[in-house]
Amino acid sequence: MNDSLLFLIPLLPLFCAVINLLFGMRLPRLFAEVMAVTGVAGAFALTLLFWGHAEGDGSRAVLFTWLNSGTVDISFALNFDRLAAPMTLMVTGVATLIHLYAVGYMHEDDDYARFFALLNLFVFAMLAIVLADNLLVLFLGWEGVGLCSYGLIGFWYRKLENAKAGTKAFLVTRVGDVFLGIALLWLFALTGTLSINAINAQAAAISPGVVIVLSLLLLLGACGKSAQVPLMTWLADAMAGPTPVSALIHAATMVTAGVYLLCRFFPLVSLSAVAMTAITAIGAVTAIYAATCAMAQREIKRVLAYSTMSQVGYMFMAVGAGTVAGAMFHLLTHAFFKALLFMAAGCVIHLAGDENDIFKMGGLARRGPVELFWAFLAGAVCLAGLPLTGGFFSKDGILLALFTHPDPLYRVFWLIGVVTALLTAFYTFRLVYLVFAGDYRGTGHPHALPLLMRWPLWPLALLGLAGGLFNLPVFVGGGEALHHWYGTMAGREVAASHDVEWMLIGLAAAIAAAGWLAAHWRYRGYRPPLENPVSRFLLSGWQADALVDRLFVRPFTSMARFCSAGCDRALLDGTLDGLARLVSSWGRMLVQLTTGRLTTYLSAFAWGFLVLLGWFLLKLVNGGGH
Amino acid sequence: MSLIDLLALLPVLILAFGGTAILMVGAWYREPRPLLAGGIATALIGAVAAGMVPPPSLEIAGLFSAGGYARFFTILWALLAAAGLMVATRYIMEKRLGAGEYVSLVLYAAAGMALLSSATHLLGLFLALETFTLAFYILIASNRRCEMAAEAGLKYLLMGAVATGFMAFGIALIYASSGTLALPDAALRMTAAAGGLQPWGLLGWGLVLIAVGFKISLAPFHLWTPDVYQGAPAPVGGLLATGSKGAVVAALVGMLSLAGPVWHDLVDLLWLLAAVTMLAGALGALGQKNLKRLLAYSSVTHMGTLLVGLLCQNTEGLAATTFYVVVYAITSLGAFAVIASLADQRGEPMAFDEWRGLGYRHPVRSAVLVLILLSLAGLPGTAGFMAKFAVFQAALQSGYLGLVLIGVFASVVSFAFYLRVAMLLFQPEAPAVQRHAGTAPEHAVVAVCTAAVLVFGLFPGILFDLIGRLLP
Amino acid sequence: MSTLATLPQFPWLSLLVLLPLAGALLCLLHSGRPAECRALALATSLAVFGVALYLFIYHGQGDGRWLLYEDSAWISRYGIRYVLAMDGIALLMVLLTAFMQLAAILLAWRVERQVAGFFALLLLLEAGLMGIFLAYDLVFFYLFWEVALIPMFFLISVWGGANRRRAALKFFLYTLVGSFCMLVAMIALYQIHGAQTGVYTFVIGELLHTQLTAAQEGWLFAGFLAAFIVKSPLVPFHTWLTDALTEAPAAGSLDLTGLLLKTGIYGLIRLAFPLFPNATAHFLPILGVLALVGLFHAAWSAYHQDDIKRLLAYSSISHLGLVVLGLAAWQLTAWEGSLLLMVTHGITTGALFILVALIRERTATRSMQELGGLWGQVPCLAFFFLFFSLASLGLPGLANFAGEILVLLGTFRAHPVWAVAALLGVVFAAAYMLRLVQGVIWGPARSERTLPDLTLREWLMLLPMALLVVWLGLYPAPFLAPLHGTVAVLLAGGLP
Amino acid sequence: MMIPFGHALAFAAALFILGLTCVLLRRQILMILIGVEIMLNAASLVFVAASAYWRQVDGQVFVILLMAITAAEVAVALAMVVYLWRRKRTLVADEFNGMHG
Repeated sequence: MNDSLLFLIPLLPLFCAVINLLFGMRLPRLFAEVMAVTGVAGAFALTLLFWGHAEGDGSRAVLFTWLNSGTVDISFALNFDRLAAPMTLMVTGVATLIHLYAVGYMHEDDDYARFFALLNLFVFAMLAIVLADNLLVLFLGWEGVGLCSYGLIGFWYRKLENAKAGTKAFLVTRVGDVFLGIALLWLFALTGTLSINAINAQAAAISPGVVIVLSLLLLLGACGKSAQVPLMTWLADAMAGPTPVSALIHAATMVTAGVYLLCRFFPLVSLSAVAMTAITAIGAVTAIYAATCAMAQREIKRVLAYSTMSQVGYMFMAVGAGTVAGAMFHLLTHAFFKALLFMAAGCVIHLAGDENDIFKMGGLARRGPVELFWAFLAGAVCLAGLPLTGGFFSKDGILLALFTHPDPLYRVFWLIGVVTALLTAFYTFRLVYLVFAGDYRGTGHPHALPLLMRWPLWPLALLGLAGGLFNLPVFVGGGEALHHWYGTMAGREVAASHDVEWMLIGLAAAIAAAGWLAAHWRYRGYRPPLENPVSRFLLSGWQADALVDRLFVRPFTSMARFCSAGCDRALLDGTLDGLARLVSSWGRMLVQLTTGRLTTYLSAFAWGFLVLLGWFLLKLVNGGGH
Repeated sequence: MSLIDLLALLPVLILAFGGTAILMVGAWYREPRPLLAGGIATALIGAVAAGMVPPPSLEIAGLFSAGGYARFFTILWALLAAAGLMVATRYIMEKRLGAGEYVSLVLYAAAGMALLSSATHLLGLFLALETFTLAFYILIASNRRCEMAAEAGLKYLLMGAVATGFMAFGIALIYASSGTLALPDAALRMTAAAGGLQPWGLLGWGLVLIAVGFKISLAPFHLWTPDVYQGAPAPVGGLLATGSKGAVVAALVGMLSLAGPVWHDLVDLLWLLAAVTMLAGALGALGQKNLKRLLAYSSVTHMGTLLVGLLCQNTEGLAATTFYVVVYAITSLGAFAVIASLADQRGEPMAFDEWRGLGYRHPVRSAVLVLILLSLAGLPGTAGFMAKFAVFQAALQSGYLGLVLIGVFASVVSFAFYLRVAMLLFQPEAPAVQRHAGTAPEHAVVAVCTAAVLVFGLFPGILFDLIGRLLP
Repeated sequence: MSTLATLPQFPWLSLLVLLPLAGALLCLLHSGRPAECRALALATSLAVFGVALYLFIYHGQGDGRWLLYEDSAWISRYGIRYVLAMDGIALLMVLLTAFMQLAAILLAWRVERQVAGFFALLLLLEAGLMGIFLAYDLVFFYLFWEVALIPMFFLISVWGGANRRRAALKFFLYTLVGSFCMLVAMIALYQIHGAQTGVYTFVIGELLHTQLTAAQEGWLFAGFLAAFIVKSPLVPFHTWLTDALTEAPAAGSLDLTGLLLKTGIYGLIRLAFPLFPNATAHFLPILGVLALVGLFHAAWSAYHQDDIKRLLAYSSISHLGLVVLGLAAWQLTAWEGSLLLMVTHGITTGALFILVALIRERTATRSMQELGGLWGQVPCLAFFFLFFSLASLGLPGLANFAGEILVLLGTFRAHPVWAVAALLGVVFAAAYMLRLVQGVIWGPARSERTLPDLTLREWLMLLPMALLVVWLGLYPAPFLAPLHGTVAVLLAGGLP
Repeated sequence: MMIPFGHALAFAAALFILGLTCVLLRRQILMILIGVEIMLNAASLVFVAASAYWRQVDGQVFVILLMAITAAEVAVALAMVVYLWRRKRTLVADEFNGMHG
């Protein structure tokens, strides 16, 4: 097949998005829904169809020249290679399921056309990131997903808080984008190209100091999109959006774009040990930070949001530890189980009568269909890392990579990873107990669950639980399929003795069990939430919002006020007005001479005469001097 | 005086004798229309005579020139008189003034101005100046029912008399120091004069300058201007603003082109005068609430700018000044013609309140007034811009950067007050009352002036070429 | 001078200037019959657009020489000639002018007071703008430069908002001061050149190689700069713009921001830089810093506004800061980016001003505190608002981004710090733009009244702009093509 | 014998200043006019003296014409004075200050 047909993969969702945007409201609802699902499912099918193109060095497709000026020559070009292919498949696949789920989820909402258009547009933008051949196309997708995220978080725009959450998400991620933008400019200045492969190929020629800075810039860019410390504050608020959005954008795909970016530039980033350590450190800090926050959250989706940040932190640690395959492995399994958890959470919220607070739920295992409980539990055990689940294997791979890293500092990161795993298991089961165990504590009336909201959970549950098979480690009899698929792109070979591996697996299992037991002990019977400073601190995400407010937002607004009111109004306009007043006051003074009295006029005459005489005498004296 | 001289003087004679004839007829025959028509015809014939009848000699009795330059201004002032009469028709009839007297006075004034522009001798200069000044004394106060006109007449008269005193004494001193009244010599011989007398001559020129300063409203001799403009009826004001000033400047240009060196000694004084005048006019106009007073102050600025051109002491500057004078005369006349055409039984619209929103009642004339004001301000595309451009160009060439910058500042201020009037005219909230629709002659004058403003703005080459050929 | 001058050709360029002028006169002749005036104005601007489009298609390919050149004697006394010349940059600006004017005419459709005057002024403005972009003689240029001010002055002072008179005077006088400085510098240059070569001329191309001392060049350059910086406007000379844009009637704001501001930058490119290359070289760093200061200052100030029109005014200043930054980088890519950004900014911000006017027509307010929830009430309008806001904040794939990224790519090579700073400015652009969007289209609806959504006329204005924004964002090549040669020549210190 | 030219000039200058002083200090219209006459006479004096000094007739011609003009001017001025008196019953110059500013 022609390589340029690859463009159909991203363009199909785009086409459906545009159709829905333009005509969605005029066409029957069914048509819009079918359009939306078809766009994504079609992309999924196409990805499968084109799978073979990814092997070897992958395939490149050029559509047309985008920008052309001087030495700048940037095209719309796609690169479908071994790194991109699984990601594409995951994005389109998960998106298809979520779209189906969304059809059910939105069936009472009248604004469905905008919703599906944005959702499809998002898939397009995400695919642009994944498939981008050059940084500018990647940037297009990068900003595009930000836009869709903005539009979808604020989807229910009538509540201003939702719109504000969307704005916040856009702005905070845009801060990250600036760093990515700087990296883009710098890379272009250094290499004269924006093609990612070309840049990676030339990376070795760049001086080490610059590589460190470039890597850190890319890292900061990734932090923005992936909600890593310090640009993490937006993700929890982003839960204001509809649940399918949270599942697709804020769990499975967009937030992992940062990880994907770092993997894409792994040949560049891995040149600098400092940068790699920084990536790991960011991941570690975020992982533990988010895990602590998740323990105190009261809203079900916020718990999941913090857990997402925490898990993405693991992926960063994986990249930092040098294993792209490990990072992508966790990325994939996480996408499955986290999407599952969100979708299940959406069902839970439906059943609880649009109640978000887990302390006002309980007993849902009996109130709702039992399959929901099992689906949620499947996601939860993956998240908690119970042995043999997909999450268990992928997380364990990362911990192994950290443990075996030659740099002793990575042991600290490993320790953080282990502690985080414990916390994760704890808050996951806290969630399960509070939602499903005991008696119902809320007052809401359950909505009926449409069929379309229920059955997409199963494929995901299956993928999540069995996700380990994708990259099953050798020592448990697996073939490390993913690792081999990536080949040269997989990063560092993580090698350890089987003893160490078994020891770590045992530890992981023990930790997961410990977390479960702790949660079991604490939450088996319902107890009201703790009200102490620590829990408030954790609930507010370590007061990060307040800190940002004080450090950035308030100085910015007062700067804005100064520029507008102080500088422009008072200083510049004041000066101008002052000048105008000054000139007209001269005018008034002069006009006062015109008194209307003849004697004044005559004396003016005389003054003029006197000046003449004076000048004349001066002339005479000077003339005499010569 | 020989026949040749008389023939050379023909245009002026037509104006003067025509005026006298109309005065006589008017004593018996009081119907204004024919008298005015006769006056207009006389002025036009005078203009035609100046244009068509070639002078047998270029010099008249050693007092006046009959060269191209003189003839050009003779035509201009005669046409101006005709226009002035056309604009004045309704005024005369409504106020029941003596048409004969009015017409003859305007024609006399035109004759005086024509003579002044062609004077080559201090005696001729003095006589011509007095001729039209006397006519104006009467014209300004011609409406006996108007309080302001009387006051304006008094002010102009007394100030004018004092100026005459300065003028006469100045000329006397020049004569004393140089021994001649003929123009190039009076100035040229001064440098060669016996040491003791030279300063007297210079003082004499200074005194003449003061008198001239009064006539063309240079600061600080300008204070009468707003009062007189306001008090004089618009048709007279139009003549006063254009002809009386223009003729003096034309005479100055003629004098300068003949007698350059003396100005050398006066340069610093003229520099100061020009600067002060430009500023005083512009700033004075800024706070005005009366259009005629505003025009008065604006004329002060313009005269300051003219002086800059005169200061340049080269053909470039003189050509620029001449161009400026012509353009200013036409533009200014247009402004006064618009005012006169709007006058009705309430009088002329003067106070800003009367102008507010007038653009919606009389769109064409208001638009024309805006165009004229913009030309006065110096908007490119209008004649006023080319005039300013020429003067600034000449001044920069002569190295008067300081004056140019002052002129620029004055221009900015000018734009401010002209535009305020323009805004006033088209201010939507308060539509003004309906004013007079104007008569055909008034419209004709306005139309001609407007056309001239545009033509000389877009194709100034016509006028420049003419001036280039005429300058002595 | 180009050899093209000798070839007989149809005077397309004169037509571009004279057509709107004739249209204006015709409008005045039909005063009192609004319908005819509207039709006349529309027909005229359509014709102008047709001519511009024709030139773009058939004369748009060039290797840096003049695409079209008309020359005839005018005021021979001062060596002033009637020269109209079009290079790639001028072509682009002409096209933009013709396009925006169509939108402006459509936007002015609903003006009820003094229709003939309004349309006549709009067309006069168009003639002036065309002249500015095409004139190739200093005095001829100056003529249009000033003449374009007059219609804008009256548009603001007669049809404007509550503080219109103050704003109009401020606009006029402020720019006038700059223009006069330029005039003096022009004359001085003319004389210096004349004294050196004996050829007294105002034709730009001939003045190009005047030998100037450093001091002379500095002062003359300063004179030109005064005019162009005020017009651009660079901070701190920008306060006239915020007032003027806020008070101007809708179509006036559109022309002011979309076109009139561009004349300042165009003047820099066409006159100031080529005429004074050494002074330019010295001044570029300062220009860059000024541009950056403006970019940030305006972005911050924009965040503090409540009046959406004023906010957009500041956003214009901020964008133009980026344009000037690109010029200051003196780099082919950056220049082309700047020029592209001039066009795209004209369209996006112009469209936003149109939308503000439409919102104002419907809700009678421009205050963000009183607005909100328009998405629910007028979805199509709100969609366009969102769309153009996103384009304005530089979303990739839409028009502004293409220009911005070229500016940044080019600037980074020459001045990395500038480019990084400018990128930071992008965050602030997002901040004020999103605040605007949030305040206007999101949130609960502010009135129970049902508001009418876009009419056909409004669709006609907005849809072409939107399509163009997408086109320019994805495939700006046709618009960059005429620039390549011209910009290369200009950067080398010459003129075509 | 001739009076030295310098003396004549000095005297005329003094006369001129006197006339000017009169113009400036007096408030009555008539007195101002008289002051002007004195100034003009000073001019005449210079003309006559200079005419004698340069042995020319031009100056004397000027004086004659000056007289004529003065007469005309006075005629107009007196008519004006009468007219003003009728209007306002005063001849103090400063009383006529209806227009100013």
